[in-house]
Amino acid sequence: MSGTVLEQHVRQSLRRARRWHPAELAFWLLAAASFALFPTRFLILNEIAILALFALSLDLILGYAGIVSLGHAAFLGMGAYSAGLLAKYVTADPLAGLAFGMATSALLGLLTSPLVLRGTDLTRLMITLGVALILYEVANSLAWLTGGADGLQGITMAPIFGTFDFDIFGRTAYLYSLLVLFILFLIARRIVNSPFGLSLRGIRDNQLRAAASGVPVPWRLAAIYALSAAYAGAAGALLAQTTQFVSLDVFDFHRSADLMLVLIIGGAGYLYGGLIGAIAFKFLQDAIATFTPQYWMFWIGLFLVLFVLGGRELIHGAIKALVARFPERGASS
Amino acid sequence: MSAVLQTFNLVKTFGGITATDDVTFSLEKGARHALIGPNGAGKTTFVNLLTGVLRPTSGRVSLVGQDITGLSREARVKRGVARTFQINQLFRTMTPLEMISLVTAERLGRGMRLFQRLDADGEAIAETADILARFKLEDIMDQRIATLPYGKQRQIEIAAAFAARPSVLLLDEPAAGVPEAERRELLETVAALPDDVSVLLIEHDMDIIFRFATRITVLVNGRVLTEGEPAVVARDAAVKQAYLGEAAHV
Amino acid sequence: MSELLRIEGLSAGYGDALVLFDVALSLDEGRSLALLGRNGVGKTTLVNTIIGVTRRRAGRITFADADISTATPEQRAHAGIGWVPQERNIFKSLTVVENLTAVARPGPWTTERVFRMFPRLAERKSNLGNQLSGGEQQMLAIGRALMLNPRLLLLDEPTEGLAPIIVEELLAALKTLFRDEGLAAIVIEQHARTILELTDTAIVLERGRVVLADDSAALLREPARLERHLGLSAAA
Amino acid sequence: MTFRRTVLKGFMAGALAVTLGCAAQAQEVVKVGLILPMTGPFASTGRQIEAAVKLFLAQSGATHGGKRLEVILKDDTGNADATRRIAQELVVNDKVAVLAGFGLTPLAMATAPIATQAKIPQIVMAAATASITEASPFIVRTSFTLPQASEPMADWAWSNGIKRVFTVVTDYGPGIDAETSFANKFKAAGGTVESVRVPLRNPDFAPFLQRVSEAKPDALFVFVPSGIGAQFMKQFVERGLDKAGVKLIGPGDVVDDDILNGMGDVAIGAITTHHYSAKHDSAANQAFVKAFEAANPGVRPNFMAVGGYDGMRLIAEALKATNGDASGEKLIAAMKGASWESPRGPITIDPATRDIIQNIYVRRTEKVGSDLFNIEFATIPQVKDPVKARK
Amino acid sequence: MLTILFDGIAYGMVLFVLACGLSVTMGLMNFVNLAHGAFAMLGGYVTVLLMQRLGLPFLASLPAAFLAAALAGIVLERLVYRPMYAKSHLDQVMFSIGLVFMAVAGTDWLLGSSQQIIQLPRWLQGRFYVLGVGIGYYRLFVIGICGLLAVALQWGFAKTRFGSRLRAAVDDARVARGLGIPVNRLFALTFALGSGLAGLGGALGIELMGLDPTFPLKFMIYFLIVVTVGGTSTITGPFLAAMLLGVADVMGKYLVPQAGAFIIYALMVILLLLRPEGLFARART
Repeated sequence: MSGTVLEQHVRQSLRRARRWHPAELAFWLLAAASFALFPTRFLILNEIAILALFALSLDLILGYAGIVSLGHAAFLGMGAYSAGLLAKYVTADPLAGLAFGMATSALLGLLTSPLVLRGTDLTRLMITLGVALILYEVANSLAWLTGGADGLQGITMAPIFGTFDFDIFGRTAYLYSLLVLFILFLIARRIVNSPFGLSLRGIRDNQLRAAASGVPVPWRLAAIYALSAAYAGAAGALLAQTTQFVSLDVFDFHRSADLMLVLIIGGAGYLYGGLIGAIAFKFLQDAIATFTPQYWMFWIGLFLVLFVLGGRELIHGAIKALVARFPERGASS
Repeated sequence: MSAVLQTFNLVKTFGGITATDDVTFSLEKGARHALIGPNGAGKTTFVNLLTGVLRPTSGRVSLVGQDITGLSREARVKRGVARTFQINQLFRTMTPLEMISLVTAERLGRGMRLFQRLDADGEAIAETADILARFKLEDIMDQRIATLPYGKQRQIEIAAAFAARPSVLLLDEPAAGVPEAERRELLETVAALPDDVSVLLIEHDMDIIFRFATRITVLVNGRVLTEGEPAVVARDAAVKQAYLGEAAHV
Repeated sequence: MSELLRIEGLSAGYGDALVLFDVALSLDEGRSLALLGRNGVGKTTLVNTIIGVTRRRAGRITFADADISTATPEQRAHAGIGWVPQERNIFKSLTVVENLTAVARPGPWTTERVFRMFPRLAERKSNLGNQLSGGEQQMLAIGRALMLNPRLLLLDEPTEGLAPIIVEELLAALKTLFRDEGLAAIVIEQHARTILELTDTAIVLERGRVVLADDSAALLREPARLERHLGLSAAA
Repeated sequence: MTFRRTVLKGFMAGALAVTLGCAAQAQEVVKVGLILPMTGPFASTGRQIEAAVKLFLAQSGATHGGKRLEVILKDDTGNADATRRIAQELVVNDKVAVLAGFGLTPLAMATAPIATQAKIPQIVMAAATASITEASPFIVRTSFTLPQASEPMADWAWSNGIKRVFTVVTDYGPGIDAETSFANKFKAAGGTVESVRVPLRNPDFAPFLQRVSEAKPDALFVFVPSGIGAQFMKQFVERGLDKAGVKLIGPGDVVDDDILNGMGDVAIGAITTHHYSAKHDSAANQAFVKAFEAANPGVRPNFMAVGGYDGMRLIAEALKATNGDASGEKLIAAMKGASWESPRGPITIDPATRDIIQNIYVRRTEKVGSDLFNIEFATIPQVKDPVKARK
Repeated sequence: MLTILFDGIAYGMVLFVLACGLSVTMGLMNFVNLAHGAFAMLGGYVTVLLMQRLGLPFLASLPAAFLAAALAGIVLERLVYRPMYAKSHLDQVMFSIGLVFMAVAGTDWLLGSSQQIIQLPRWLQGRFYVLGVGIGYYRLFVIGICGLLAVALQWGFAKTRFGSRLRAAVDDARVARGLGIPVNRLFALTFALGSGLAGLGGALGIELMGLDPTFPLKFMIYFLIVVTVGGTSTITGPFLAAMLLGVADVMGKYLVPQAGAFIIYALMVILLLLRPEGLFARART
């Protein structure tokens, strides 16, 4: 192979890696179509979109940089309270709230990133968990600001762009969340396919080699941790704005634990895992809770156990098979 | 010839044990220099001191006359000290193309570009293609590294170090664990490294040492026992003794 | 004399890396074998494969007429293989006595007998494993393996990094074990000549293959053969 | 008992599924969305209310004002976000005419905007923070408010020679309500009050009780959510506070009928002010308790149950009054001023505040036969929520 | 003040008995078992049922709690835990959370969701005073039992052959196996013992921590704190960590009630930052 021919091949190969797979297009078309297909399910769809964004945020650090966290709710909560408080006391504009929630969470992520750069996975799990629990207690004790255990009441949101009002059917809410999810997904997709994203995967695969290749590991990890925090903050802001209510629950342990389940169900490290996991988890939970409102936890638990014991291959195999159904487009594109 | 990488009176102690004991060493430009010694002689510690994994207890490391003793691992890589590992340290879920692209992108300072498209960076692509061709990885560039044969993985290990465009390349037992069938190709790779790269070879395999090395340093108990041309060192009585253990006096 | 250990067509390594290729050897009851070769040729891998802590890819290991190729390390130890690992790996939170009793199996070797063999250990009975000097650790590692009352002893570089006086003490002990006790053993040693004087036979590994196998005495008589494989000259 | 209860539950779930199935065709059905914490730490609240709601429907039939009432039960696990989402879904998808349940204050508060937006009555059957009914003009309460139950305690305490009181309350809306209303009233009367608040999620009362023990007050005023009262009582006695002469007073939550019997003798002697006791001496109550225990063997109805029972009755009565017109404004109008003899005594829905007006009883926990009961010995008739009454 | 210290010690003691099994299994097999609390809950419920349904005295039900949980430990270890050892920590976390969920919902289904209450024998009720320090009989009893257990465990771990084999396996499982120590069997036994102790702790803790189906979730974090802060290679580490946690928690609530649970979480984060391997861990090999 002559040099220029090889360069062409390299270029094509790199392009192929970031090119849109038909299954991806189908996924988003379906997401858009859900808007028309399930007009009575906007509320749960909205929750799914928010959970998906939250899971996407965890995927950025777990799937792409190998940082485990059992306290990601810290950033969700930070975003939710920031957006909620901004709406209550400063401006009811949703986009301002979204930006503010992302900014405060990113800042928190940056500040706490030194805590997660050391130690084993286990200490990391405990430290992230501890940070989230501390924030829970802080939010609880700042009752004059946050409403404490009663939750932050009295948030009313202005219409988006001054035109689209949040309605009781959740139509605007879902559209808003879905759009934010899609845009942030596009950005994430771009980032993980950039040199920066590649260096993160390198760190995840092998820190020793990454450092030996000139990658400043701690800085990169801090950067992605803050970015991931911003994404979680966005999810929190969406949650606060579309439900117009924030409770301490956003900091709670089960948020982080559920999130982990979601990502594990969908599979980490390819961006769609969190989205698929969110859909599966919410519908599963909703379905089980409908037929047994008191004991849904048992079935979720059983599902988890079976999933880890061998069901994972089945589910991920099914996803792969589904994706493989779509014809691969020619190399010309 | 001039020295590229030098150490001056390098000492490293762990607790009461002196792993590197007053080592003054010099790697000439374009050298093929072998570092040998029995188990526990302190070769690994020495390499870790050169690459910045460890900080010396005392002494200095310098690269083309500049002191790099206090620099981090990444900073040394940027200055031109790259290494391979005795046990493969690869990005196993990536393809060779991705792994080389990563190193190239870092070298070109693209690492913090969040929105750059990899396939839009002509300079990086040209360099990546060059490395792939040089290490004969074109045909397998799109396969997952973890699925490749061990010999190929070894080759990628060297290619990845080389992709950082080092002036000094430390090869730690490049052929270790490679089956006979894939060995020849690997050795050809080592032979084909360009002359302007200075190579420090940590090896036990005498075949490889005699084939490549123009100079040998023998490390025993953290100290330099002797240094010289291969043929001379091979005849050295003290070295023989260190390796074969005749009498018990030093 | 009957055959105690037989290895045929053995290939093994760690993870993806393959270190041993098609190794064969045989050892009779009561005989000792020196395992020689330069650094990184697979000596330790061979010993570790015999005890069962590496990844075996092919081949058969027969010990005392039983195929132990797929047996767990515990089963091999119980079958009568005593292992002195390369890094000694003394259990650091156990005292000297505990290191011995924790692995003890019934037989003539007892703590008292180990202490008779290594009086230094007796003085440090209640010290923790990580408070011992290198030489003491090595003695303890050997004593610990003996407490299993093995039929075969695997010694991985027993003299590495030790002061000459300790080395002499250890070699004397090994000599007693091999010659007087008639314990079968495989010894890895970098200092070929020292160990050849103690062992009956020897094999030399190079790049994971057996390249030389002969009586120890014969090798001692012909240093050039040894040097070709072990010294600093090109092999090919 | 549990197995039978489980079977019953299974049956109910089946019935629920059937009713859901035929919901589409029934024009004459009025749906009530019942949102309760059925799992999690406040599950007992949900179970009591659910049982009482079912009891009411079983007793008085499902048809009122020509419409058939149909209950859709949902579990919000005590999580406000879930409550709100479920409420919204019930309104949008299931087209419920009434929302009911709400085990905790945050859950009720989170749902208030939905009720307002959808113009649907929200019947609060449990949550007891005073301000809830102000969150939406569509909220009606059939439980009680903590100031309503706590202020009478201040009067009783002061007139029974108690001068210094230490308050221990759970640190959330109802607890703070109880603390402030009691403390203000008691201080106004001339007493002194010291206060400490216990976090909602708290495994051990020892440190808080120790402070009380050192302060040596005349009485300890306590509010903890129903359910953890037993633990509190035991530790109160274990710490020897009873022997030190500290009287235990408070609203009735701590000696909840549901768990009172399990507390053992430690509970004896506690003086509480509350709106309901399973031992309330009236024919209506005896019938209620008997029917409840028959349907739920081994479970004694508590004040949550009576809130649920009356809440369901309120819906039925309103529907009757509107002749089956289930529009929200009409129903709310019909509910205002509704009044009847409840198992707890006479009650009225205050037309001005939509909060409940009821008798508050002073009770002492005593042993009757082998069982513990709260025996009422004084009545403060027709108490309005004092917070709103002052406005 | 001293009374509070005493209370904190009792609380810490129970935490230790509850968590020590988790710490040993974590150290030995590097297995993160978040479902440990489920065994504690089992012990608690066994006690409650025996006392309420069969009228057994409190003391007699304690060994039963231990045995039931230990038995459950053996069975579950054999049936479902074995395949998990080789999996990643994350998988283990997911798996054991699944088990917790099942235990929580299953218990709720069988026995209802309410707080369980037991009647202590009369001689364990109340308190006495020594130099003005109020000492509860039950807490004293708990300290006595748990103290004895701690001493017995320390003795068993430090002085018996079982203990030395166990320590050897924790130190270096590979070499231990190569020297004939049956690591898997040791682990199964330890797992059973740890589960049994959790069951006993659950029984003893009914009075101090309460018992309802959410118990394993509520206290999971506490157990993990004890184990991560105390390290996994000794008995004394988790013991001191549990005492520290118990005392800090109780004292914190006493001295600054408004800070609530904040103190222990902050303490945990700080300790883990200072000593990522655990407060009392030895240097890694």
